Amino acid sequence: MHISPVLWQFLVKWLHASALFPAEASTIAPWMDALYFFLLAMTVVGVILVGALLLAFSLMYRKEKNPVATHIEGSTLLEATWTIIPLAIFLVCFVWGALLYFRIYSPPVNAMNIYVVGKQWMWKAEHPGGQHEINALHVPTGKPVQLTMISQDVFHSFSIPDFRVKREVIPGRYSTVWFEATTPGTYHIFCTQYCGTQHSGMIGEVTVLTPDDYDKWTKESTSGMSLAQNGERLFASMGCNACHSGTAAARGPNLAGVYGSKLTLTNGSQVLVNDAYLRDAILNPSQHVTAGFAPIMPTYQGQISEDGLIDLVEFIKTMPNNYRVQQTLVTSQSDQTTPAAPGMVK
Amino acid sequence: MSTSTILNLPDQATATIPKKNYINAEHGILSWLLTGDHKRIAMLYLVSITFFFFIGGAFAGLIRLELLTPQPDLVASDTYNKFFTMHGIVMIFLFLVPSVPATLGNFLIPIMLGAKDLAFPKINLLSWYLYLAGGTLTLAALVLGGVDTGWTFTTPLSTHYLNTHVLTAATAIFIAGFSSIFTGLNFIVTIHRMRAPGMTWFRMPLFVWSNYAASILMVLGTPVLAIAIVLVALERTIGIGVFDPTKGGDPLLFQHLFWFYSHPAVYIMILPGMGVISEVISTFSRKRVFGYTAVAFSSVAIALFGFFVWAHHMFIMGVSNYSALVFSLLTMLVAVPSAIKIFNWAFTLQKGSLTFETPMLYAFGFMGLFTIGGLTGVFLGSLGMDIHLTETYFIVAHFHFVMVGGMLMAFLAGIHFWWPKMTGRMYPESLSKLAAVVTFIGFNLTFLPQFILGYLGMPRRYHAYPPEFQVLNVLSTAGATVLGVGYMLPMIYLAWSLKYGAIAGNNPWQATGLEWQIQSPPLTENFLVTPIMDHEAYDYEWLAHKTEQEVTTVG
Amino acid sequence: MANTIATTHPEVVHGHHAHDEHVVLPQHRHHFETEEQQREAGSFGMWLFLLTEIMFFGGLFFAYLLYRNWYYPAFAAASNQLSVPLGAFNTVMLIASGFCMALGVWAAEVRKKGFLVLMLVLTTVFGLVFLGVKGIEYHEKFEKHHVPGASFSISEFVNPPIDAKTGKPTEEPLSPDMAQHTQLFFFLYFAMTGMHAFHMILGIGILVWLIVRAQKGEFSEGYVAPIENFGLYWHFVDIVWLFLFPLLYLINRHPLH
Amino acid sequence: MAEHIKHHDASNVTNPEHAEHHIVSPLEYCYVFAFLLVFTAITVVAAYFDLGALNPILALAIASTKAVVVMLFFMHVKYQSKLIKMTVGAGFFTFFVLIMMTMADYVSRAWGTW
Ligand code: HEA
Ligand code: HEA
Ligand code: CUA
Ligand SMILES: [Cu+2]
Repeated sequence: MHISPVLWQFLVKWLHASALFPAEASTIAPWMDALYFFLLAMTVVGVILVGALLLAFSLMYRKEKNPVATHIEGSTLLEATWTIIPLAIFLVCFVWGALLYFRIYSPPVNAMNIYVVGKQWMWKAEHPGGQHEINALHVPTGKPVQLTMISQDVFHSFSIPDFRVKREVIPGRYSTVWFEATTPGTYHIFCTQYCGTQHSGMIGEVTVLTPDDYDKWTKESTSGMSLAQNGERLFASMGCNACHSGTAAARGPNLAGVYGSKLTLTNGSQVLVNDAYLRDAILNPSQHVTAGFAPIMPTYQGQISEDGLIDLVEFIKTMPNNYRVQQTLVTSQSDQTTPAAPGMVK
Repeated sequence: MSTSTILNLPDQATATIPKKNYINAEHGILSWLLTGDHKRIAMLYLVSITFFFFIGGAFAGLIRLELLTPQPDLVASDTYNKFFTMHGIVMIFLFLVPSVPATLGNFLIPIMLGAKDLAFPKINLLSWYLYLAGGTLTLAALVLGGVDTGWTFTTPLSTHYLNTHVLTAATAIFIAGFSSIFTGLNFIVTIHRMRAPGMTWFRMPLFVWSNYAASILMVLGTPVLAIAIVLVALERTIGIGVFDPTKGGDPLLFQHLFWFYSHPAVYIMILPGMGVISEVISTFSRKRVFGYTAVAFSSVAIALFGFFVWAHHMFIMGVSNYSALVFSLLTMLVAVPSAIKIFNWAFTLQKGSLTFETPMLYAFGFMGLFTIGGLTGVFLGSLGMDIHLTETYFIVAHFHFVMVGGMLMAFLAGIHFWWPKMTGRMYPESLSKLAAVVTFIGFNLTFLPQFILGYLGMPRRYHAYPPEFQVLNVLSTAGATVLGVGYMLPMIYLAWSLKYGAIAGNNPWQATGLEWQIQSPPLTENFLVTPIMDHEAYDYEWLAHKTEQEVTTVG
Repeated sequence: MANTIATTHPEVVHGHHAHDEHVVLPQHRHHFETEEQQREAGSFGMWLFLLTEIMFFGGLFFAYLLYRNWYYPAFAAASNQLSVPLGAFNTVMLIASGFCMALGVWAAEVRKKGFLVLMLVLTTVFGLVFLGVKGIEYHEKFEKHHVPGASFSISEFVNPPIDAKTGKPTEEPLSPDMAQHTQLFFFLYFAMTGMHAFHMILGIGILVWLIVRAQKGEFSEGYVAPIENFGLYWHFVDIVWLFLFPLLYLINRHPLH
Repeated sequence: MAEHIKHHDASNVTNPEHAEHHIVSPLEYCYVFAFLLVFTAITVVAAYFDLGALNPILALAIASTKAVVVMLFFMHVKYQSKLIKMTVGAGFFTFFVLIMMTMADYVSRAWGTW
């Protein structure tokens, strides 16, 4: 925060120490808190105003002092005052809140992506480098982190109060949230959407590490295979490579470099290829037929888990050319460790 | 007459309860169960909603008891989930929605309009039976093993993942919904068609206005809840897929339909309470409500705008960000009419001649607590803030402030205010003042800590929580105990007063409403002669004049 | 207020005089000042009830709108499974039934007892024919495994039957994932027409009761409120069908090649 | 009917929501009946022509016209008090709020995150 950092720090630290206030552990937290203090001030002023009116009138006009009431019809001026002033204040709340909402829900382009799968009743985090965590999440300080989240069953909600971020984890649809942690330490992860019996057990810890520690952690906890490598294996074993072979005669469109591009579909509409699009195109291919191709792709609904889909999406995302695809076609030995594709995180 | 009260009771030595009144007009249990008299139906409702309030309250007690410690030690987690689900369902659908309209509204609206009954007495009775059927089914769901969906029935959780008695509870709500549709319908027709000669729209008491606004919401909103519930039931039984993402359905569609009702429902809950506050404030300041038309129209404005903001319950749940923006803006607009009301009530006190009987104390409680509750609603309506606060105890605190601090206080204000009219007897004043104060203190102790808990991030519907939240939770539980005592007291002394209370006479508060000009308890047909309204509502000069004349003619 | 027929209404014996100034027919409820007030209250109440019905069907209509936009090909193909001739025939039946109902209201207003009874009977008959045809249609869906649920089959949409004359499929084949969504169409079809049929069955129940009362001459002496109000209900049910017919049977129909 | 109109109640006449009871003639009903049948025929026939985006629009327009006619005449709305007209209006208004505002969410979801 720019407004008098010293005072702010003092206030927040003091409140936090007396357990009235959560830690400010992300870049967004001070912004959220500023709005909070504004709203709090509005409430305090409002309540004091109403309270003072009640108290003053009660003292001044109680029956002992004012035995006979004086008739007053009303006052347009006063009505207008207490229509317009609250309205103006509320509109400020709206604009301020909307700006904050923009910030929290539009990840910066350079954010590193981590996938989160929610299911009754655990969180699974999947780092692109292949690190898997359950009910835990390791992130570095000073780097924007985007979470791409999906639920395997019901609505969950991924919440880190100390970062002031939260987003619903929806069945059948990716949702995203981002943050940039500032202070190393461990913080709560809660599932805040009621999701059945063990809802209150669907908790975890996010561990914020300095960049160096984070590097160390990624090296130590890698499973040996990146998500994209898992995806590649799936790509071959599900037979995707038969059609999406990248050759001129292929029956399916070439997937290399497709991520982030604009596609024209058979029905003439243009779409941006992002994670959500890729996932949907695998599950409901007939609604996403690229122009020039026949709707022959079978649906994979119910055949791939959300984790598998994430692997595939990550594979397609990081596929610069069709070299690996052709390799898999030739050797069909996709399960051997392969050198990581360039551009992949760790 | 003491200078600190307007209470004006007849001479207790000679006073009697009128020989003929609606209570003793007929005898026997059947004469109650088959009655068409709106006043008797109101009493039936009063008894039944009180019963359900204590059921809901018992669950609240169990919730707070479990949350005394961070560990999940009192009950298993699915039992806890059933607790808050039953607490929510019972409190909302079986207590708060029917509370003021079905008891006080039923009793008073025809009288305030100068009519002999509601337009459709049989439908009114039917409403009560539907309510009872809904209540019985809820109890059945409870006895059979409970439900654990939460009162919001979120799909696909409720449709595919829970094997508790969702269907029973859903049917219960469906039926109770029709009870409230019929109540609303009855009120609207009565208000349009049954007004006494001279009772123009702008001579109606504000209580009638706010019930009218609430009725519109009941009639137009509740059917959407009904269809949403039918779809949930079909999804559960035959797996139709409208809410099932694996079959191409959209689970959020349910929430759109649910909140299309349930947001207006919160105004169904608060508006009649606001009506009570208007009556009480006016009576105890001996003045017409400041800005009568503004207060009347703000009720209608709340009802109208109430239909445009439902998606503020879904801000982070996957609605498009654009529509979140629109709904947030509209949420800010809907908050304004409530502010208008609060300030008009406050200025009603100005230059009044105030006394502080129990109903007035509750009304003051309402104003303070509703202001806090309402303004914290603005926190939630502010998009960015809602991200952090949604689904935490902040929300729990918000809605208890408006529903318990606001509406329940208003309900108690109304019950005390009209108790002499309904029963012919006064409640004991000092005990009731004590109860009001205890309730106020207990309430704040219970729910203020929850705001802090919410900002700290404690999620709602949690059976166990991290130990650092314990202190505030202990405070909250302690408060709930005090609050429980505060609610038990009226139960006891009101029952006591039925037999031993002072005889109230026609108009103990010297209030202006038509209901105060007839005997207490009223006759079955309310008025011997159809009244002719020739003055504004809250015209204390008219009342003084009338009293003077009565004194001269009698004396 | 010229009229001064003293009341002998059983419920107002405890002699208050408010009623003495008004005509009191036997069906006049004591809490209304005038019979006219009662009639207007009744019809207003009925209208409010219809409002709730609009909102009730509104939820279903919205679900239809949403999924039709999402899964247009599936909805088009599934809609083509419905028989337009049967649907159109049923539309005519309902319109005829509504027409008879309207005439029935008129008959009651001008106090023609015989005609009223006849019209009510015709209304019922047309309504029953509608339900019968609906039953036939439901039965066909059942045979073709188009009832959503475990036995639902998408084979007809994935491999449409070949037209003997042209040698081409009668329909564009759907891919399996899209074909799955025909189930949503059929569910909405059953939910909407089922809810509609349910209202009709209720209505026919009431009609039978009204016929019996009309036969006794209860509605041909100036007391027409029940007939009028039931008419409102019946026409409302018609209106729902007027939308269901194009939405379910026609809107997705593309000219067959 | 005609009989009790002359016992018009003074207290009720002051009620602006009151309208005279109007009896619609059978002939009028016959016109309406014919109108509905003709429009049913049109809508069925129109469905077999490929009009592109106009197909659903036309079908809904015809359905709405028919519904309005039924309401105005069979249901006597044309001869009812303002109150009843407003009631009908309120119903459709709320219905449109439900449809439009919900649809707004679904439509704008496709616009991307922001
Ligand atoms: C009686 C019930 C009631 C009432 C009246 C309200 C009133 C309001 N509510 Fe509340 N609400 C609930 C019951 C109620 N609510 C419930 C039960 C839930 C949770 C449901 C669940 O998930 O289980 C909820 C949840 C809820 C949410 C969703 C949160 C979430 O899930 O993320 C939101 C968001 O916008 C919200 C907002 C509001 C607003 C803006 C008002 C406004 O109408 C408030 C207006 C009032 C005022 C603003 C106070 C008066 C103003 C003044 C005196 C002016 C003061 C002076 C100055 C401005 C200086 N409420
Ligand atoms: C009208 C509505 C209403 C009312 C009056 C109340 C009243 C109270 N509520 Fe409730 N509450 C809701 C509506 C209401 N609530 C809703 C809608 C939810 C959300 C549910 C959901 O998430 O789905 C909720 C949820 C809710 C929670 C959150 C649970 C969770 O998320 O995990 C809590 C926790 O403190 C709580 C507490 C209380 C308390 C202490 C009271 C007190 O005011 C109650 C005081 C009354 C008494 C204490 C009764 C006195 C009677 C006795 C003492 C007799 C005892 C008898 C026996 C024990 C046999 N409520
Ligand atoms: Cu997952 Cu709560
Ligand atoms: Cu709301």
